[in-house]
Amino acid sequence: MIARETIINLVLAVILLAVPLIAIAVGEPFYVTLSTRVAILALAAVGLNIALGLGGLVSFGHAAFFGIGGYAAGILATHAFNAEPMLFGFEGTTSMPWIWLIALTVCGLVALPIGAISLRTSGVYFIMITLAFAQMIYYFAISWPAYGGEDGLSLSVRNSFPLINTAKPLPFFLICYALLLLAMGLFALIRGSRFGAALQTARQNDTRLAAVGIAPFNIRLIAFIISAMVTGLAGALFADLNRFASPSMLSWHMSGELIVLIILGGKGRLFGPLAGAMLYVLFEYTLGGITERWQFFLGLILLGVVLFARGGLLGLLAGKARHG
Amino acid sequence: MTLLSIKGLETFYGASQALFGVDLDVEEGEVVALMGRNGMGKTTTINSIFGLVRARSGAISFASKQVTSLRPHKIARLGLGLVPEGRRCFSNLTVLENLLAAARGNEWTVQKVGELFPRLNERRDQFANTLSGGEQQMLAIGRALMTNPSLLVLDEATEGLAPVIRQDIWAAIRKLKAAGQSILVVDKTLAELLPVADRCFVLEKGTTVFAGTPEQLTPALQDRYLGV
Amino acid sequence: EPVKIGVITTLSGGGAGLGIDMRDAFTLAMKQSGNKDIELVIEDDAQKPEIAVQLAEKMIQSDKVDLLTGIIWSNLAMAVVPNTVAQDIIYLSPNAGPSALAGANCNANYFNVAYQNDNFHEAMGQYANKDYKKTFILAPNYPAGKDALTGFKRFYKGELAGEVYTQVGQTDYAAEIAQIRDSGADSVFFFLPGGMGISFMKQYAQSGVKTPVMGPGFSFDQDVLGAIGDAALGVKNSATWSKDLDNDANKKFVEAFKTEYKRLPSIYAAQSWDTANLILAALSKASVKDKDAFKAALKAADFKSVRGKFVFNNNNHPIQNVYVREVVKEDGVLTNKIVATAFEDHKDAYADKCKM
Amino acid sequence: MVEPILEIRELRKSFGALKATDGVSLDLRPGEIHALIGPNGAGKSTLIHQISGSIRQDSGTIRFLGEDMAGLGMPERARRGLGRSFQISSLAPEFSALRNVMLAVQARQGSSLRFFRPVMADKSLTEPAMAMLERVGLAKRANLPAAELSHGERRQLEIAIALALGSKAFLFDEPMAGMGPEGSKALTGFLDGLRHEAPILLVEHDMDAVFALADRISVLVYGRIIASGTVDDIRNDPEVRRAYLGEAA
Amino acid sequence: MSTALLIEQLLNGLQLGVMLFLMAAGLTLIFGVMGLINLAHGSLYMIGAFACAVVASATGSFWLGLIASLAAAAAAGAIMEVVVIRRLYDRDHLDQVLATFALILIFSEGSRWIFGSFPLYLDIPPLLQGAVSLPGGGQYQLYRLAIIAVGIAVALGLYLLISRTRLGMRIRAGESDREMIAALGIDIQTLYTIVFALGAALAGLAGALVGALQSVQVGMGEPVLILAFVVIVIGGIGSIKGALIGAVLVGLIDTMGRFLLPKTLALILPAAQAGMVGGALASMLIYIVMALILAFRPRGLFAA
Ligand SMILES: Nc1ncnc2c1ncn2[C@@H]1O[C@H](COP(=O)(O)OP(=O)(O)OP(=O)(O)O)[C@@H](O)[C@H]1O
Ligand SMILES: Nc1ncnc2c1ncn2[C@@H]1O[C@H](COP(=O)(O)OP(=O)(O)OP(=O)(O)O)[C@@H](O)[C@H]1O
Ligand SMILES: CC(C)C[C@H](N)C(=O)O
Ligand SMILES: [Mg+2]
Ligand SMILES: [Mg+2]
Repeated sequence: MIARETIINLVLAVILLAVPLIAIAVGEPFYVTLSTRVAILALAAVGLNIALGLGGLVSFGHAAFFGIGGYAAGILATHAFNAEPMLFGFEGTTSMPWIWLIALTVCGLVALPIGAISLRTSGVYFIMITLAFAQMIYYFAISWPAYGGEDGLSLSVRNSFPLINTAKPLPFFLICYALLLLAMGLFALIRGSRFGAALQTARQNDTRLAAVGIAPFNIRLIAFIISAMVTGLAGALFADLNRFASPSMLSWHMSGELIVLIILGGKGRLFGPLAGAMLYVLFEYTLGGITERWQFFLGLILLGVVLFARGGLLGLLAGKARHG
Repeated sequence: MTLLSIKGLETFYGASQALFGVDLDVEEGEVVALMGRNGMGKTTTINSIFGLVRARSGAISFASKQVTSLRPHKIARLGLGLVPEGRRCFSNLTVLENLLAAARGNEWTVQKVGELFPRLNERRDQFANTLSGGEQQMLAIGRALMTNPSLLVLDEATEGLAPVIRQDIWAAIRKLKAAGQSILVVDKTLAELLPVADRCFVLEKGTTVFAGTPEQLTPALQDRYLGV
Repeated sequence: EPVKIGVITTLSGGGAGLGIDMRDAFTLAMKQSGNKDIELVIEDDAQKPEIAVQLAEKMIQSDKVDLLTGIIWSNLAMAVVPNTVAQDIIYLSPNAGPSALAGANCNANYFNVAYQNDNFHEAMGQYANKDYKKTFILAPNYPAGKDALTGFKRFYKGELAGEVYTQVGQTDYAAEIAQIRDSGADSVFFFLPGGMGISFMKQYAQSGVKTPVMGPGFSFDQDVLGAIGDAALGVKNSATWSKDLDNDANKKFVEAFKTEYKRLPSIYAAQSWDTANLILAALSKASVKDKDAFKAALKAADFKSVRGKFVFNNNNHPIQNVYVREVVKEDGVLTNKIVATAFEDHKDAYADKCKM
Repeated sequence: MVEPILEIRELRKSFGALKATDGVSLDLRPGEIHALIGPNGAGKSTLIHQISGSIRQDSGTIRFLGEDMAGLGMPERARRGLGRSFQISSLAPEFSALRNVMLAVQARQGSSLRFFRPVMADKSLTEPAMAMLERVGLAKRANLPAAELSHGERRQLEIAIALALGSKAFLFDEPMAGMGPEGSKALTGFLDGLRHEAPILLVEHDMDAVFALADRISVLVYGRIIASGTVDDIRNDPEVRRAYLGEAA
Repeated sequence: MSTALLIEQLLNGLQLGVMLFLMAAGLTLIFGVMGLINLAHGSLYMIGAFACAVVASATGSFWLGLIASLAAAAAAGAIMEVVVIRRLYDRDHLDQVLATFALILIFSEGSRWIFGSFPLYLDIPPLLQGAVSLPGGGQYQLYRLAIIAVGIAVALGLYLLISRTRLGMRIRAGESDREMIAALGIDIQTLYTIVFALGAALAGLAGALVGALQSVQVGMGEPVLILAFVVIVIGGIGSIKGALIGAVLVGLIDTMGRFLLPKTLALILPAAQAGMVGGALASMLIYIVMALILAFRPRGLFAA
């Protein structure tokens, strides 16, 4: 018998694919854009979910990586566009695969020291120190004039991908969708693996982990870095979606929103981020169309979810998570 | 007079049933032992009395008041004092503060607890999380006494204590008993438990399978129910 | 088929007051025109660039709007405008005028009906030359803030007693006020939009520092004067519009706004009213579907501006007068009245770089 | 005489004014059970914590298998073969009993930096783990989350985990605590056999078990070892009787 | 640079710190004692400011406004606790983050609904207007001195309440084991409602006091919320003493950074650039300090 959760997951994946296809068919391309937004936010949240859902590392600073990914795309493209060399005479690039690679690398490199310092703390202190790092980067971006400061950085055209016309909404959506599936696959593998077992033990009881001879710090640091990289990749895509990168990608609201997506969907679950992103964007879009007071009602709905749907949307639909 | 009476108690943890019909009663001034192998439902029974887990069905009355629907603090205020399994001292409070936080009524005072457990006096201003296991156990008993309970409930109160201290605690229990204190006690060491108990109840798989005096709990029965 | 106009503005969050004035004036102008062939799509950007971008995409792709307008903040404009005009959609700015869009990156599809960001500050710099020799200047550390101080310095000839960049969203200015006190300045020029300006003025008034302050009209407009209170009385500030500007269009506008909304209009309302009327005037001359004709009609700016004379420069930014106003109390309500004209037919400093 | 596996010299640790261990020296030889008894608060757990590396000593040395443990953290010491159980059970509550033990098997096998192979399909993990659960008598409860086990069962699980680590010496902090008479009896038999796999430093207040098992007993009082010797030596030591045993024995 | 300026800036730092403390005290109480992350604490601050502004403008008395702010924030806090927060104590921090994030949206949009989008007017009461002379020739705003005094009084009162009274002990006991304290017969639920209302009232007081110095508007609580979190984390969560010292530290560092960094940089850079770079560094400064402190003392300066 297939578990109920598996069926629901499948349905979610199919819906996200079907909406843009239908939208194109009926000539409503905006829904493709909206679906792309869902896919990218879900990807960012999948990244966070590795640290938060599996490792219990509530990072309130993942916007930093989201934003760094975004700026990587923006800065590289700007340099390529203006043909101004940057470091080591590198001319920038508008090729997505290169941008992704660089975004992943930079996020990993930034996550290493941030993680190494932050992981000395735990609990609420961890939440706050990750926030502090993100705020540092945020204020830096706001006040550093070279790449637009508070105004942000516009990309004149969307970056390119070999053989695919990314300027069209649908192909770009498909790229994002594929990356999302890939990331979720990575999440599933990690969760079931030895590393995942150690990581999840670190969340539940790190003394136990240390007592069997596995250093919790190393496990967490690696998880934090992987998590940051995935979120950074999403940031690069987000900049491409909006053709715009700005400090608001780095703000604490963004970090909060990523956390909200995860809880809304169901923490630690494979499809939690996707379910959360679909629901959130749907709320935001439909409520925004109905009333100017949409934030009020969004608040009420979120509150309802926490109070009455423990385990988020998937918890509601598929029951309690199993840990084997 | 019957202080505590439990009839047909059934309790669940989520979907899984832990108690399948527990019957038990404690008369005033009596020491009652609750026994059973690991995982048979002793702690669950006690938690149900205190409302810490909710009884699904059955009746629990204390001092002739139905308690199954009361909130935990209301139940405790009827005169129940708990020494929980695992001690559960307030780790961020000092020994003295642990006692003061619980204080209610006026028979037991910090001073009297100090006389019962001199060791606690020595460690008065130390935070509870840095106490040794035995010290914590003493503190948990002292804390329950500070509420001046008419029924003191001890769940594994001698676990992890040095023999001398166990002797002290049993002596304390005997002293309390002599002073007319009603006590419900769960403990693994039959050799120490049976002599103080007036009556015993044995649980197996969440039901009461034996009720009677210590004498009636013959070695054969002990072997059958408790594996001794 | 009706003309569809997309209005993206800030209706929620801390900066909502500005957007609400913008929207209210815009819808009122449309209503008063009696033109039934116009459909408005109004949405809230919550002062977040990402949301603004998303709304622009939605309006273009889904609602298929013919024109876009409404954005208050420069950083949101920077996120939306380049992409919009690249898709050959006309954008009319009712407020923000970042320098990046006025010079080399000017665009035939982009019309700024309000001002170029530097203008108010330039005017204040010019005016300050009259009385002051040593001014202390401050602004938030973000591009519009830098534009502001650059604009001031462009025309100010005196010495600077200090130049301070504060944090965006800062609420406490005690440290800066102490520096002002210590600097020996004979005047203070500040640009602090929204709540920042309110906080600064209230704290300044209580600090015991008596050095006169001046600033661009943003911090002394109808939306914030009530909150600052009497601390604002007598402050000189620059603007391209004031409620007492003596022309028919303005009288009509102020009356209409007061009657409809029971409050006095702000600069944002005035600029937005002009934007609406510019669109209406162009519509009466050309169809939006004929882009080139319509752009030409816009550029002609053949409408009755509440600011009096109004002409577009080569870069589609206005050539207009900039006035100096003073905060006064009328019938117990704080408001502004014009005391001088700092510039006549002022052009912005970037127009030369625009190849249009 | 055989070389001791674990050698402790002059270990000291103070908490403020309190000397929790005050110059403790003892050793553990192959094949033996060395019981450490003493009043509550004597410093037994503190000693275990110091040996296992979760508390750093103020001074003194700990040598294990001939190597100085100074500077090694808890994970490193566990990897070198020091297995321990906790006085208060310390488990991964959401994981099943089996997965709790599998983690130890995984740790014993080495690298946890494997990201792809699913553990539940990995017989090299599940089988040894199941075997350990059988040994402690928890096989029937293998798939229950640790949080849902009763107190006594959690104690058994602690032992299973320590076993699965394949440790070269065991530090058990009150393994009998909370076990019923039956459980204690079973565990006593079990430890008796275990000593041949690896020696055990046993902290325990259950004197029946201690007297039945111990090859040697050390008595810790106020952070100092006041007596050390065979079961009979200790039983008859008047000082020990006064400080610890009381009438028991 | 004159000594008068230096003294004034030190006072400014102290005053900013004390103001942060008022906000942080309630937060650390709720956070440390109940283990609850309350992002909506900033909303309570806003409610206090709005209540004060509305009542002060209706009655013409700032003092009535101040009382109203305490009452309104306490009431809002109590309602919030009973309706929402109570269900979240035994949840993990994540659920609390989401729920209180939702509360921010509700409170913010709700107040906009009621009060509109334009900032309200609230001014310093006549009694406290103006400046006093400092030794050394400087001047200092009287009202800010008053805030310093109020903050120190609150700090003292809270410290005594929490560490010396039985109420305080019970509250702290609840922090370590709610179930157990209930099993001892203490109505922890009501106790928590009271504590929450107290924390809320302090936030409301801070909002009202600070509102007179700033713009009273929707969203005013958010920036100060983040700073308050920084403060309690630096100080050590749950510690009133830590909150006070953390707050003063943050206040001083922030003020002095804003003041001295541009000046220092001006020695090597042109003025305008020094201003920008210095300003940028200054805004990052407290976060840098926080990261440093936590890197060396992972549980803050005065971990409970
Ligand atoms: N929190 C819980 N969730 C689910 N099941 C539980 C929980 N606590 C106990 N149980 C189950 O309820 C049953 C009774 O447990 P209880 O703790 O009452 O036993 P006990 O008699 O006190 O055992 P012990 O002597 O080991 O303390 C056991 O099967 C146990 O697995
Ligand atoms: N972190 C600490 N800070 C202060 N005192 C401590 C700390 N940890 C332990 N102690 C004290 O050190 C002494 C030794 O404690 P320890 O836990 O080692 O005792 P023990 O011998 O294991 O006792 P038990 O048999 O009761 O478990 C006790 O008095 C205890 O209160
Ligand atoms: C309201 C105005 C002060 C807005 C300003 N032009 C800005 O870009 O942010
Ligand atoms: Mg039990
Ligand atoms: Mg111990």
